[in-house]
Amino acid sequence: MYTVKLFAILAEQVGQAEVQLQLPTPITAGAVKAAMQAAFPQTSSVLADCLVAVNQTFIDQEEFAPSEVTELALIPPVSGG
Amino acid sequence: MYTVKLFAILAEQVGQAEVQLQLPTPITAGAVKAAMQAAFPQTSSVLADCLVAVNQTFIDQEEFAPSEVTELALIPPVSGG
Amino acid sequence: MVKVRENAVHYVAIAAQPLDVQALYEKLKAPQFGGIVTFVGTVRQWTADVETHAIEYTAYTEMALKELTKLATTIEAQGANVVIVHRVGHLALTDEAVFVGVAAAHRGDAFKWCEYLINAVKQQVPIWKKEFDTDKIRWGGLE
Amino acid sequence: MVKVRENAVHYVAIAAQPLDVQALYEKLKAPQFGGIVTFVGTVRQWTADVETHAIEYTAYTEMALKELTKLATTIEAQGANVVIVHRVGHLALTDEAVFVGVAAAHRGDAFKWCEYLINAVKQQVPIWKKEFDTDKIRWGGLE
Repeated sequence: MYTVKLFAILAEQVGQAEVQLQLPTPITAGAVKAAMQAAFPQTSSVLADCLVAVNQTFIDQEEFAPSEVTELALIPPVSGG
Repeated sequence: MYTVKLFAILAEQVGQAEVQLQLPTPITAGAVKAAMQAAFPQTSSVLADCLVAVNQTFIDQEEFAPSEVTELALIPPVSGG
Repeated sequence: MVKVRENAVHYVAIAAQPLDVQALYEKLKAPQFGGIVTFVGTVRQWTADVETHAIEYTAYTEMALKELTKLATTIEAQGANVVIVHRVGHLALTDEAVFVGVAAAHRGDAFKWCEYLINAVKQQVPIWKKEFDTDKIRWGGLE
Repeated sequence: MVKVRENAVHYVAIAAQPLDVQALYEKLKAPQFGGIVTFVGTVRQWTADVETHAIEYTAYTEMALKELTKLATTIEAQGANVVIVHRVGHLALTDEAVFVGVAAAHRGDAFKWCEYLINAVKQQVPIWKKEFDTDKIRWGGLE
């Protein structure tokens, strides 16, 4: 099980600032979003627009071994400024 | 005789903040500069780059009757900011 | 709580307290820089016919600091001082949400870099706004 | 001595005392404006290999105020708050020579208008600088 941090609307939809998800190896952005969607289907429409961050860096198509991952987060569309 | 205000390097070259000049009618930018050059030839090179202001407004080719002129000034190249 | 990163770059922070615009401006000044451009984003009342009365900002603080540091480093490497601070928490009308300042030798660069930075902050730094409008609550970035 | 014109436009002035950046910034804030861009020009030490240690600014004050008012009015008519203040007198390194601030609904306009205004101030407002450089005295605009 991996801890995945949630923020903003995503955290509100789930009612938690982080969730535990089962993830396949290697870990990819697609795998994180798919696991989130399966566990919390109410986040589905927001998830479509989310990015994934591994170790506080946005990832795109990269693959990660479990040993490389110390922090996972789902990032809803940002709106600072 | 007309009072003409001087500023910056022009005032330093003459050692005065204003001068009295005899001007023809109508009053034009060219006439002010020509009269200044005749009276204070040491200002010649700076005068070439000066503008003339009538009543605190830059003038170009306009002509003014004496009754229209309440304030005359020679404006060296500006360098604020 | 103010989280700050001040090693490589001049000053970036995520701040829970009101921004001190004067103090942030002072950090930018230096004898080698003649032009200082700052952008401050404040909470605006009207967006078309939607009336806002408050905004709550949240951040993924550690990652936001990393992203701000990357942005500031890129510009400072070109010869500038950069200060970027973003508020989190509950903001009222006209409260400062973000301060982006660039000091450079020449003003053209300072304008260009400051505008680049605020655009980049809005596009890639994990900070979110929850807008309390008269008609309903809106999450920024979603509509 | 501070000469001020504050009727039609928000605030323009020729100031003999140091600029209070915080106070000038505060004049720009308003609920309808979400983006505030300010430019501050400070006395810079180096221009290529010329070292400056002080600048003396003088102005044709009444005409400078008229020109500043014209500039500010043009931009305020497009929907903005404008503040422009220029120092006169003897300035040391890093002292503020000019403050130009624009508050607008959207940041793109605020950046564009602020840069337009400082360029216009430098081109058409009767203010002069006498630069005290290490090698000699230079009058701005003449070399």
